[in-house]
Amino acid sequence: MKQAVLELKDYAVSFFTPEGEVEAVRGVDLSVARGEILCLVGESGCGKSVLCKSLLKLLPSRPPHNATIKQGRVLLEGMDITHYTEKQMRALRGRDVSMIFQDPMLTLNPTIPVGKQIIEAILKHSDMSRAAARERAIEMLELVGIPDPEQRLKLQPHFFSGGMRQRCVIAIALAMRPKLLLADEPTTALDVTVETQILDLLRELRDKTGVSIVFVSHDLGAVARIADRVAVMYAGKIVEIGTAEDIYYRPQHPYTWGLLSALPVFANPEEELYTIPGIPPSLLNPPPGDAFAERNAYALAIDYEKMPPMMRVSDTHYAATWLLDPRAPKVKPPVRLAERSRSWRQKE
Amino acid sequence: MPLFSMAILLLIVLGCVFAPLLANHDPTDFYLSDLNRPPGQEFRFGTDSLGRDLYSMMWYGGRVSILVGLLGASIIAAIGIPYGCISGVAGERVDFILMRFAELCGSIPSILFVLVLSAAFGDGSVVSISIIIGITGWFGLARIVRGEVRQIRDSEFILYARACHASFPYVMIHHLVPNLVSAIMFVLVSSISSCMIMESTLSFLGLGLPVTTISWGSMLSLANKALLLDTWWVVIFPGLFLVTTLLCITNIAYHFRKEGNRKASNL
Amino acid sequence: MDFRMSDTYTVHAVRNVSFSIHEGEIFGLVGESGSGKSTIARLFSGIYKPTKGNVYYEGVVVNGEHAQAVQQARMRKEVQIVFQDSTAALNPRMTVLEILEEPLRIQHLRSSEQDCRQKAEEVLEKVGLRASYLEKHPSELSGGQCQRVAIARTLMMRPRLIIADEPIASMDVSLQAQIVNLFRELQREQGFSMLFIAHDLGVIRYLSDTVGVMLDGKLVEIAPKEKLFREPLHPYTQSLLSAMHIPDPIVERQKTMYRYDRGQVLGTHMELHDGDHYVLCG
Amino acid sequence: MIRNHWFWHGVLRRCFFFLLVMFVLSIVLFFLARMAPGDPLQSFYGDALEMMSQAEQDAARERLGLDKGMFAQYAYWLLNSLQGDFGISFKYKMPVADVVFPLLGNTLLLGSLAYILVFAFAILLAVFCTLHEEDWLDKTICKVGTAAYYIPAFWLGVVLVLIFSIHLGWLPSSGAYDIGKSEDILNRIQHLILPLVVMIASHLWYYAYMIRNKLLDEVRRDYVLLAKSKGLTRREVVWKHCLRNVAPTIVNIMAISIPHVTGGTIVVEAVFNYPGIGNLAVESAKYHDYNLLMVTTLITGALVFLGSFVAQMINEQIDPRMREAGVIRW
Amino acid sequence: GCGSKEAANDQGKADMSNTLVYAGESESTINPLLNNHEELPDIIFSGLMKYDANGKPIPDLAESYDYDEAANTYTFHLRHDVKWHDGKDFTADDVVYTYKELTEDKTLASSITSNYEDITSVTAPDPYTVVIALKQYDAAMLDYFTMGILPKHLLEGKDVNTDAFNQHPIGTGRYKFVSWDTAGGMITLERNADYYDKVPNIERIVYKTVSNETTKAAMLQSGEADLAWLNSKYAAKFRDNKSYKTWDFKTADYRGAAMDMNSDFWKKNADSIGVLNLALDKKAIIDGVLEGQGIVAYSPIQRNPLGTNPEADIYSYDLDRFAQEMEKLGWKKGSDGIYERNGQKFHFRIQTRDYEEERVDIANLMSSMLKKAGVDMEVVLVTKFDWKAGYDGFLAGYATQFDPDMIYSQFVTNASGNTMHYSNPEVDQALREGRHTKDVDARKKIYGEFEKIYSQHPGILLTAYLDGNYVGIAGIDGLDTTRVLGHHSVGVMWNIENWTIKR
Ligand SMILES: Nc1ncnc2c1ncn2[C@@H]1O[C@H](COP(=O)(O)OP(=O)(O)OP(=O)(O)O)[C@@H](O)[C@H]1O
Ligand SMILES: Nc1ncnc2c1ncn2[C@@H]1O[C@H](COP(=O)(O)OP(=O)(O)OP(=O)(O)O)[C@@H](O)[C@H]1O
Ligand SMILES: [Mg+2]
Ligand SMILES: [Mg+2]
Repeated sequence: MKQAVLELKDYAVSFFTPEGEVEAVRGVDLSVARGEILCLVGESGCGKSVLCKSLLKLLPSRPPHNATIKQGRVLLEGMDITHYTEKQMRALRGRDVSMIFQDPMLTLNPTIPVGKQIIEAILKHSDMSRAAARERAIEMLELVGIPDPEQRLKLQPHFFSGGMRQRCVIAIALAMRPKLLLADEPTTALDVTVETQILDLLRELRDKTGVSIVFVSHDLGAVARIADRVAVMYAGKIVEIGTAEDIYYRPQHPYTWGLLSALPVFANPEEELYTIPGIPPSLLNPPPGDAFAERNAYALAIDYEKMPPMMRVSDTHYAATWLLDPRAPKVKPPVRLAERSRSWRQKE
Repeated sequence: MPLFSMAILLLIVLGCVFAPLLANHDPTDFYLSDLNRPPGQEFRFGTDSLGRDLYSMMWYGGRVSILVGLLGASIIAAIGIPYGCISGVAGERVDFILMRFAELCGSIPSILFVLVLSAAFGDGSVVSISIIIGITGWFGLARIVRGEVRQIRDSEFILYARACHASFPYVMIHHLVPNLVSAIMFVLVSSISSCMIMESTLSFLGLGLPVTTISWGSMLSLANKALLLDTWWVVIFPGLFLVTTLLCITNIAYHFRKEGNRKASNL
Repeated sequence: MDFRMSDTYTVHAVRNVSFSIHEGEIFGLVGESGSGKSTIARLFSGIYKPTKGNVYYEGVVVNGEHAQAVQQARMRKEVQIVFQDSTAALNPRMTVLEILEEPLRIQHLRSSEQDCRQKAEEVLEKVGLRASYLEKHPSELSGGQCQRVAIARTLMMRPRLIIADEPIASMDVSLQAQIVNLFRELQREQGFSMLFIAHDLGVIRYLSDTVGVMLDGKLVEIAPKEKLFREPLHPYTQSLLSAMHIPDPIVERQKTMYRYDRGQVLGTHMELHDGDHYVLCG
Repeated sequence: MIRNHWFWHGVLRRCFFFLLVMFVLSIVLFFLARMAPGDPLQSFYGDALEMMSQAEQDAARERLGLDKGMFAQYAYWLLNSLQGDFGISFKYKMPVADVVFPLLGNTLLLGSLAYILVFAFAILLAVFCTLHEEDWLDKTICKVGTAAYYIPAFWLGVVLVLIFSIHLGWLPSSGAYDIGKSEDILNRIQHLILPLVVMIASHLWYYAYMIRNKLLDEVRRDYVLLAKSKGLTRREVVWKHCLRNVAPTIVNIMAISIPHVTGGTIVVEAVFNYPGIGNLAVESAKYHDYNLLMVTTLITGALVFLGSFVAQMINEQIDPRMREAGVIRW
Repeated sequence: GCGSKEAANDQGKADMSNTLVYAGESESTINPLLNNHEELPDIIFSGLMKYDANGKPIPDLAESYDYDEAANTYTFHLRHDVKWHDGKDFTADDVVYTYKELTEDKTLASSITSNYEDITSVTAPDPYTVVIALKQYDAAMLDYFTMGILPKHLLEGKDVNTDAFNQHPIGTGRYKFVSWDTAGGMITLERNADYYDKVPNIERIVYKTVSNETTKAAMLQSGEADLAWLNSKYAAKFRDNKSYKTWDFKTADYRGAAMDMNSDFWKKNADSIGVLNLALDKKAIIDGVLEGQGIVAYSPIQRNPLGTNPEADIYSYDLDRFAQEMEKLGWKKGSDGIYERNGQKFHFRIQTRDYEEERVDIANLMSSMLKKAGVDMEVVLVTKFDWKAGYDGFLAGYATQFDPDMIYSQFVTNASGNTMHYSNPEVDQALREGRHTKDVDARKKIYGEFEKIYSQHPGILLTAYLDGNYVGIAGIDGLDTTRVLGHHSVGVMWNIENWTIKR
């Protein structure tokens, strides 16, 4: 296996709020290899954004939102950055690790010309001259596929369409050739055609620059297009991780089943869409056992008591469910899901 | 809960309401044998250079000042908020005209307004002076309200109300104002103070309340004289009461403005 | 529909759009971002006034000089709108009860405290929320719950037409499924018509009866769902369908998106292709 | 090019409106001033008015141009003013321009310095509070600032004079400069320190607090995250990004504050016996010195309107979104 | 103003050692015709006559004068050595011009013109002789001839009211006007080296225009001014301080509530003004407000050598007597403790100018004392007196420091300064007689009689005569307190040529 760019070991992040401790990330083990695109999927509020932001230490660290890394370690290219100070982190941000956020309308500063926002990122980490930085910025805009970069450099984000704005954000993120790009739902606010373009762009950039990407999304369709590996998160934990094929064709965790079943793409209009029953657990006082147990049709008694460990399915594929325990009764994935997988492959 | 502020404010307000019970001297009387007495047994806050008992004046003066402050600020709010809301939601042209009008009024010296208005309601009562102060003081608030309204006027909850054909007053009362309050609270509260101070300035200029009406503002203007006479108590007490009262009001107002769950700073 | 942006230039947000929504029909509207979908939704709900052309409700003009007040008033009551960002569509200073009462209050239909409360409880139950939510503020609710409240609010008025402007765009898969189910259920139960705007073609295909495709302020294609998905005619529609994601890594990775050339795709007039399939040509 | 063209178009349009507004203001003032009770002849003649016979009074009125109908008077005033003749001041018995212009410089100096300093400090303070949001530092500044803001200006002025001129003897208590030192900048600054401190103290927090609140909203926006993820420091983010975005608000606040700050000079001029047009404006209103009143007020009015036009133009340059008008018609 | 720049440069070089910085009131014009009770016109201009230490008129611009009793004409023989500050010669034409202006210009914004009503003609038979003819003998006329003379060559044909001359005066007096720096709030004067009489010691006077009493005191304390007139409370602060000197001048300046006899209230109730004196503890007011710097007032010419008739002092503080008298007059106390008569409350409103603290304090104290006795005197602060606004009176201050005839214009029916519309035939009679009598003893008797008559039916509720407290740095010498000063303690500079200053 290639060397890991990012490695998380038993990583946990909590918010110490006046109401109590919110355990947003609860013991995550993860590694991202060089040039790999890892997708994080999971429903809203499961801790995907917190995970990404905490890696860059961008979470609010003052009361009343004390975010702290409760346990675990973060290794960036083998270097332990868990306890880096704000100053040390600043040196990393943008140079080694970059981040893209969900809404390009909101993440670009509306009053500053796009070019300046890129140049700023470049100048922060190198002692290039302003002119050289400008050249670099133009180069970056070209790279992300913006026509006429020289003219557009001077324009404020207001004059760009949504897709172009997101390209600009990507250009900013990649301006210093970081090793790791954290993309937190970068396409959710865009329409399908633009989304596809951005996805392809990210893939292409990975190929060209060798950047590793952590791609967060809850759109399983988009993930399918871009992912090398997929990690499914639920209530602050990774419940299943594997290559894209593993997750889409051989899902093991009941939650993954639920997610895939709920997709409307091939649903029969005559029947209801499948929904996962119940609501996600509060992370303020997470249940002791498997957080998904309550919504899980296949829950075992032990699910309510003890958290399932990561169980190996194959070399690349792990899932945290007691169903994989040798002692557990054998359950088949939902019929519908199985049928659907079959039908996809037929189409192919 | 700002219990401390509430307690102090309550004390002051009760003191003013029950001024006749608390006061141990006639606030309008001149005790000519006791000029410039420092605070002591008989004159608890001392006397000024004409022998007036500051302690008694304080409670009676508070009545007038607090009344003028609250009444004036209410009038300012009652004019400024709807005006700002109308201007904020109006089209470009109407907005332009309304704002230029407010600026026009704002650039005319308030003294002139007061002269004209006091001829209209010139009975020199507390209420009429509050009205005058209110009428001449709403322009700034209107502009700030307008700015805030512009930010929220295209919010979807307002669009929904519009889609249901809600009238402008409805939208203003149910949607605009509640969402404005925290943004303009400081301006509102500070207009209480500016009303109180305006009253004192006006009295001092002979345009306000009759000299025999005591207010904190008129007591403050005594400070001017007292400073050179080394009678610190004449200087300190009215200022202390005024600032304390205003701080308490501010504190309490801030508590009740229902700061919508503010998300965490990204900084 | 034009937007005047200062005096300097005008945005033609929507041009020459005509379509109709039939009784009990779900009309799905898809299109590029910024193509004018929301503008159409707002035109329908009376928030914007068209600069040209007319909006008809049950065959009667409801805008401009010839509008009939009675019909307009009826439309106000019977057309309800649901927005994309449900948290923004609910006044953060109001409780759920107040929010639900609002349409009644505005239309002066609010009878008694008791009735209202009861009605609100009923409606909440329909969208799957407990009565205990009545006293809560939107900030205490999750996104999905907020959207349910927004939908409940429309139901307070017995709507004949619901305009849903990307009501599920900001949700995750399982929530989307819940809301889509809810819409479908309610629509079946109450028989209202619906204009459903979405980006996700999967949802459109699942939910709607007729689909309209928009590009640059124009409707480029209207067809019954099956026809459109089977046989897209307009290049943009084709491109859109080709971009539709399929949750299958192998298929997805190999699929290439059909790119269209903007200059060529826009036409000037709608043409009937066959039966009820219209496409922009010219 | 096109932008430039529209820019000048905007300037021209605003100039036109400016003139229109000044015209309206002059009308309003003219009639308002004459509605105020009191006889302008009294200002001119003082107690001598009493002994004048009716015929003499009428003659005097005629000479002062007070006999004609109001509209005629206004037309007369307007015609003369357009030629630069603003009439004579009744109280000072000399041409208004001679009364006002020597003092204008003083007030402009005091006012503009105070204005600049108030906003410079307000921004500094606001940024500082934002960087330390909810810290004890921020909280203390908020409390102290509010308390300071509530202290009446005239009261503070007197206290400062007592301390710094009388007891310590460090700074002069009054005037704009010492005898024969009108050109001496240091001397002028010395005289400006106390007035400026009072002006700043009595305005600073109001604006600092408004800007602080705007900034606090701003640092909750998402672009802050992007900026930080580029590696910018907190301070850089606030100074380079957030502040720029609240600039339109600050500029607006600055425009609104012009009458507020010029109003502040009135009190300060009185307390520090600083010769300026603030006092003049009040006097002219009190003494029915119509011509003087018109000029002093029109100057303030012009500042207010210019300020607000400039603010709009600046904002449109800073933020292109400002050019858009809302579309929902009410 | 113009000229201030060069002046400033000059001053920048000059040292301040022989300069007096005087903190005075704010000024709008310097013209003896327009503002007759201020310091500056007095030292920049000079009149035909001037006052000596005791307030007696003696020749000034005139070397001597003759009076022709039969023809009622004064003939002034002018000095030949007088030059205007601009170097032009002073001649009889200037005098003629000035008096013509004063007597013939009906638009003149001056309150003293009625003093000159008796003048029938002013002529100049030769450049150094002026003949002024009167209708009849006027005892005060010599006093009035102290009025400063204006230069004809600068003013003829111009509007004296508004000419720029008023801000750039050229006179014949002891000090020359140098510059008026409005932006700096100061007027600079320089001694007139060509003065025909004693040239002053102090080289330069800087008159700072200050609008506020506190500021004057503060300036004195911080060393920004050398001399100022302060109110008694502020002056008291400087008394024990070795670096300051205090001069307490007597003044003829009284304070009292003058009633407007034309008001509805006093038309009906004029008989009840005098009795109010009984309810006023004037001594307490003087001690309270004035730190004892003043005397109880009972007559409007009490500080005048021809006045002060003790028989006129008929009211002393006595509340019992007050009650009795009120009953006699038919007043009954109402339920609120305020007297009523014929269904009307004893309530009247007096306007009080706000710019002088002592006035306001005195008015307030009077009001409070009357209130206790059952009379409601409402005090309304105003910026300037408004005679048409329907007040029942005003807080008056007036001084008769020179000839007692100065009160003529106040008390004679329809006279120019009779703002209270006082009218009493006996008073008219007495004052006319006093004006036209020559013999001093006879006049003293007449004015004594006036005081008695007047005190029976006063129009002014007199309260106190104020003393004039001047405070200056210890290095100032030469102020002479023999002179009784006028309204607002004006006249302190009467012997300014003798003053010296050492820093
Ligand atoms: N500042 C905060 N204070 C307290 N709790 C927080 C804070 N920010 C996030 N959380 C909690 O952390 C959990 C994870 O949030 P996060 O934003 O990572 O979810 P997410 O997976 O990114 O969801 P989405 O798909 O909606 O973006 C949530 O339950 C949320 O309530
Ligand atoms: N308030 C407005 N003022 C000016 N232009 C506007 C306004 N709202 C929308 N527009 C413009 O009108 C066009 C159509 O916008 P609309 O919001 O209807 O698009 P949309 O299809 O709903 O896009 P999305 O999918 O992003 O919601 C866009 O070009 C937009 O810039
Ligand atoms: Mg997220
Ligand atoms: Mg939209």
